[in-house]
Amino acid sequence: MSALSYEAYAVWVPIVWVAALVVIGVIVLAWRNRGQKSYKKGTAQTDIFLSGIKVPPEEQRHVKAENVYWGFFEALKGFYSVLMRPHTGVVNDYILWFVALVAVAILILVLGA
Amino acid sequence: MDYLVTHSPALIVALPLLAAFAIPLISRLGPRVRAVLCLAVLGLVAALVAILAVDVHAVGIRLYTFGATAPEMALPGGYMVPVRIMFEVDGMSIFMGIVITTVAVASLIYSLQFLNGQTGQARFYSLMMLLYVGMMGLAFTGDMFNMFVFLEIASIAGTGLAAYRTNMADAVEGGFKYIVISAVSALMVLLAIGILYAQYNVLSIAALAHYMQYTTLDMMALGLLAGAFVMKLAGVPLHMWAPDTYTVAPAGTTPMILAASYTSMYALYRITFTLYGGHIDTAAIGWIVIIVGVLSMFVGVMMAVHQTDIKRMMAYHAISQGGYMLLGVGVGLAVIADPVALANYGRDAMNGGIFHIINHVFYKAMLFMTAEAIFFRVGTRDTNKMGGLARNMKWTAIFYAIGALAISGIPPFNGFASKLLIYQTVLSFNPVLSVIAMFVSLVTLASFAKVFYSAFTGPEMPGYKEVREVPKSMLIGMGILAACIILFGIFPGLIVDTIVAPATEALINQAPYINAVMGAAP
Amino acid sequence: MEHIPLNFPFLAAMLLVGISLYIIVFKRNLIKLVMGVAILSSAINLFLVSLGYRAGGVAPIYTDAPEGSMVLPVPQALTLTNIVIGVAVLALMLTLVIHIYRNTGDIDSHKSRILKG
Amino acid sequence: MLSRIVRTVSNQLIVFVLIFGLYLIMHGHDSPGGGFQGGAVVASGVAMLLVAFGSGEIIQWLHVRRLTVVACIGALVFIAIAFAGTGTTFFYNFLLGTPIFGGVPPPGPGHGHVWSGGIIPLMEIAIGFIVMAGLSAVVLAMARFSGGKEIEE
Amino acid sequence: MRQVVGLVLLLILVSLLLWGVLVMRDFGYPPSDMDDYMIEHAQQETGSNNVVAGVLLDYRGLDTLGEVTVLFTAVTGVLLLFRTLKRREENC
Repeated sequence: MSALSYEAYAVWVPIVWVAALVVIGVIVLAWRNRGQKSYKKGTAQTDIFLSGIKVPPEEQRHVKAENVYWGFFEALKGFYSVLMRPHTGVVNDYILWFVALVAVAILILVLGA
Repeated sequence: MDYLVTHSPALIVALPLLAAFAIPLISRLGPRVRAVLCLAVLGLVAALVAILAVDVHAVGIRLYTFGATAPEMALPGGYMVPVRIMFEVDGMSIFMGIVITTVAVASLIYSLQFLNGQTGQARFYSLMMLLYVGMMGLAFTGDMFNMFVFLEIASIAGTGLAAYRTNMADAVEGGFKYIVISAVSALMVLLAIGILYAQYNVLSIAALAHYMQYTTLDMMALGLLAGAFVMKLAGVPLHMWAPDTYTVAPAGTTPMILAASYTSMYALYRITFTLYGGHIDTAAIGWIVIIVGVLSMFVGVMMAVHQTDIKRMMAYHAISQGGYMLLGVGVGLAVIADPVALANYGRDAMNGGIFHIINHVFYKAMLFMTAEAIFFRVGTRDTNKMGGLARNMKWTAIFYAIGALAISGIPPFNGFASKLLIYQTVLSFNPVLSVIAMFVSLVTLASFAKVFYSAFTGPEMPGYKEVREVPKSMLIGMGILAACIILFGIFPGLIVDTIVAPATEALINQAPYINAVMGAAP
Repeated sequence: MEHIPLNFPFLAAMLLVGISLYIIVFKRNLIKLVMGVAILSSAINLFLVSLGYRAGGVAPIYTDAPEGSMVLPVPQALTLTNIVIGVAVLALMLTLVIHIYRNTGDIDSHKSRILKG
Repeated sequence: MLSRIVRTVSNQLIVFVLIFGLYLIMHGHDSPGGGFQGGAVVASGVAMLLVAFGSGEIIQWLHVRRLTVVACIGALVFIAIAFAGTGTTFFYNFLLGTPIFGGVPPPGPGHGHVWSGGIIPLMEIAIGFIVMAGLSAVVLAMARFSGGKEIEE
Repeated sequence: MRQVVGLVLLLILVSLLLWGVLVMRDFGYPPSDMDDYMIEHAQQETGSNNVVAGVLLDYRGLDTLGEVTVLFTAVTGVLLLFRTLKRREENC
């Protein structure tokens, strides 16, 4: 058994981190309590204002999963079309990749030996 | 007690096998009896694994020869070649045993209420036990052909479970893909075993390592074995079956199939380190492992961000996290011939890679369980259709959040503990790799945040107002794993010292493994 | 028995491995794919059992028949094991093909792919 | 269902197939044969009946459920014999030298006898039951399912 | 394109395997330490005249247990997949 683990990297002392998290939480809560007390639910104060356009009902306001990070995927369109091409879902292709990798691996190992 | 310690390697495999054979008969007495039997057997086996772990960590390698006059008698009297099958349990084997047993217990508890009212339960539990037997046998065995047999048991049982929902076209398709790639890779393993047997006329791993001449044919066998096991552990570019199969497998079994693929990773390590250890060009092999690892990390995570199917996204993350393990152990393998680098960072890199196995299996198993809990109540895996589920499924949302933070490497959860080891050590080896690893972690967090945002938060969707929390047994199954995640995150040093370091030591130092069998031979 | 030049049985087994891999990679019919896996299994059985052959050997069973040096018994045991495993895998594969046909009405591997990307 | 000739012949032939299969199972330890081979022969007999009579008639007296029970009992007997050796080691041949199956054949060539082999003949019988019941169940379920009917749970 | 690349890689793999078995030891002259022990001792240690049966059920008994388990697993799996589904399950 070796003497290693986390003493060599004294970045990670979990108890300290947990304590730090608790302290941060307390500070956040304290900050929150300093907020304005005159805020009232259910009045015009909490209504959504969308430049005068009629606000859609609640169910339609939800951003769907495929729309999250839309810009990211739009920017990387070329990359993703390359990445998607091998993922054909055909079982023959899976075995073809296997044959290819084994052929290359054996070639490397045999030539290296 | 002495009896238990001596015979525990055999009993750990044989008792669940006995239960698997008995379950179709026992279930005639009712589902309650069957559940009690399953839990009792797995509990007993878990106790045996604990006993064996203590023994292995105290004494060293535990040898069990089947059918000999004494368990330690590997070589027949005055003879230099082992003729019988033996189990050799060292630090790495027992580490895998602990991982598999914990996941199996959690999955079984989770399945108890998940399956209520469905047909074919008796055979389902039987196959679950058989899958457990296959994985444990693969982790414990010291014989090449026996490894092949247990690999097949695990594959066939996994296929039966993955295709459980036969009325769904995708489930059957995922099962078929799994059995095809398992059959082909297992037969390639058998071909490699045949090539090795042709030259040395032995089948025991220790004896093969003892007699190994490192000829061209041996290298060919190494290529076949490595290709087959990389296929089974879903490393890029042989990963494409994994999302298909993980996605369709029913709840309790996805973690088990996941654990089965990491058992194949164990087999890969066993072969590269123990069977071929020491003499091959370790730097080259190590770099191959590192490249496969980095590719897995990158491609897996980039594919995962794109997914909208919740289980498919998690499956791609499983591939990506597998890359971290390969990266850590690959760095160790690349510098194994250099004692200074090994002491400086190689050993810790391997610790990180191996520690990541147990961490990843735990949180990914829990994440799969939460995904299946959503499927259980909502009836879909498509995240586009979900929304506001946290209002009614509070515990599931909490467990999902714990798992998501753990997989992204946020302190104080266990994912951070192992990822920190990997980042630090890989930084000393090659800074670029470390940066890639951190970037992958970032994208991981982004993709899990996306699913958390679109599935759990937001307004209640009209169809899901009546959704309730999942039954208790499912929550208990997830809770066990969540407790492990938090504990491992808070006491990482303890875990690394007690179970991970012996595993690393067992991999780096192959001599004890060989001497346990071939000690008497010249 | 004379010395046999070139390892013909081994070569035959490896050719069968190649043929079966060709079938698995290029045939789109799932039944043919299953047959390819069966041929691969048989090819490896042939390889294993020819590993154990000893020139002029007899079957490894003690009988009243005339003696000779026996061929190796272990490859025969391994082959027997692999035959049974092959049967098991084949049964499961065919079951799944039946289900794929029932669910999608097709056994073309390029058409029945719901899971991709 | 095939013609009357096929049905009559297979009805007579099944007896010989069964006897041959049981012979292979019983004599596995001293002549070519064994549990797997004998069990497969018996299961092929069941397949022959299935072809001759059709699955509708066979299923009336050969239930999949009963076959499963036979296979389970065979497997349990097999592993129980292996467990019985744990006094020394798992799979230890503890019956060798005892009155039951304990005979040790003289070294060198010679015809063996049935009462030798220790646990081997017992295990061969257990394997024979698993294989014949298991393969028959698979063939029966496949025939039943491809005929459009599912097996009973 | 896929056909050509696949065929070339397949040919590389097969030719490597063929070359490998050509340079392997001669057919019919195997090294036989382990097997000679079994041939010599099978009658005394296992009590069976059929050495293959002795290997299968005594020296390598665990493999046979695994083999039986594989068969049992396959039978269980096939019967699980051919089960009758209830109406409730069909819907989800």
